[in-house]
Amino acid sequence: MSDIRIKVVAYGIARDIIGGKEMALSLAEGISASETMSILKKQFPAFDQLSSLQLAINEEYVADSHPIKEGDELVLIPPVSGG
Amino acid sequence: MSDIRIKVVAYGIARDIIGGKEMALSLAEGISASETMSILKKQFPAFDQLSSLQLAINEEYVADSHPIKEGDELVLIPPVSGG
Amino acid sequence: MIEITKDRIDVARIIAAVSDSGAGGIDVFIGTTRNKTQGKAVVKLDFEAYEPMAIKELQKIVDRAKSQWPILKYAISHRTGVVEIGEEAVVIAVSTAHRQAAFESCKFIIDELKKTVPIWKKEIFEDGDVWVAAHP
Amino acid sequence: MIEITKDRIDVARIIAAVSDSGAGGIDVFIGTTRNKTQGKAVVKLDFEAYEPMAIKELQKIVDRAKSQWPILKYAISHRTGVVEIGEEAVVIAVSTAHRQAAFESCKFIIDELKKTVPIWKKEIFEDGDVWVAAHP
Repeated sequence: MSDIRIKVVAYGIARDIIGGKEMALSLAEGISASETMSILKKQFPAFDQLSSLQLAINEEYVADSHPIKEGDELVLIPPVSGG
Repeated sequence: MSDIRIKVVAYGIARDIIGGKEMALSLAEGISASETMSILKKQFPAFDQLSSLQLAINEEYVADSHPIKEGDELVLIPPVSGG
Repeated sequence: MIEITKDRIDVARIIAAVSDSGAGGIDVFIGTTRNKTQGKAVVKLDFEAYEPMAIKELQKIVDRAKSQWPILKYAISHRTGVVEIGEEAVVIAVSTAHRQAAFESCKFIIDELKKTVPIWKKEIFEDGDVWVAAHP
Repeated sequence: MIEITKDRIDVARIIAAVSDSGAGGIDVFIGTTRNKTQGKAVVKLDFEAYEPMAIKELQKIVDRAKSQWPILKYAISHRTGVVEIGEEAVVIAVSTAHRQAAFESCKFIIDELKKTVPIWKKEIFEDGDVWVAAHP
């Protein structure tokens, strides 16, 4: 199975946790959003301590089952606190 | 029984009904607010068509039984519509 | 702060009056003059107040609000005289530590104002005028 | 009108944006920076937004509000970057023909904003800082 390469973009505390605004990630083809999240949580255990962590692609929240594709820009959305 | 003299002050539509801002009124001593109201309604039947008509003395709403005294300034409060 | 004024209300001034370093939320209600009522075109409004009593009644409403919500600061300005379409007839601002209390107390104040405060609104049409809510 | 801005929010401009000759009521919510949180002194706040998505999510909230209440005009401005104590972090204004809808829709917008819009607030204390609501 070939690999896909995506970009992970982080905001708020997620940026502090990955130690930067962006990182590149190599994933197995056909992987879902939630599976990708598991990989990120293994690499950065601090994510497990957050109240929530959602993923967005193309400026929209994505469901757990959403398939990740080559070139996707995956945005990590830690608990929001605007207002 | 001696008479008392009071001043009646009118706002809003009540002013239109009595045809002026103020009028003098002679009343029997010991008369109540509601009895005074009845006299005013007899003199100005248009008051009976209002949704409500309250009385105030010394910048406070008064109860029906409130005794009217010599020199009182009785303010006619038609339905309020501020805001 | 409670005032009745013949001048146009400066909303920024009313908001500044409730500014507080402990405030997390400010709710501001602005009652403006609508261009129609029940489908009929309104040219302008004319407000009349029994001023000293109106101030007293507004203070009573504020006191009741303060007993129900932790209000930091409040400001109420009601205009009298002619108010043109789109202009402010009343501005109410409340600051609180948390927003829910700001919304609820501001709404309470305008709701009660309309019930008890001796202020009267006359709607002026092209062909006459009417004292609002006077008749059933 | 929906905007995310690094500049101080001019509340009068936001209110002017919802002015409407058919409006009977305007409700304005101003979220301000409190000087303390859970008893601890806050020096300032620092807001970060994922801007294009924040605008999209705000638009979705407005669309939901419009399906529930007859909104004439709305304006939402959220600030990013450092916000000093007492300054506005967010201003929301809604104009409607009748006041009840203005209160309810304005409250709905700020309540939903806090749930779904990708904006993050960092509270800065004398001895450190914390991302608000990040941890349980």
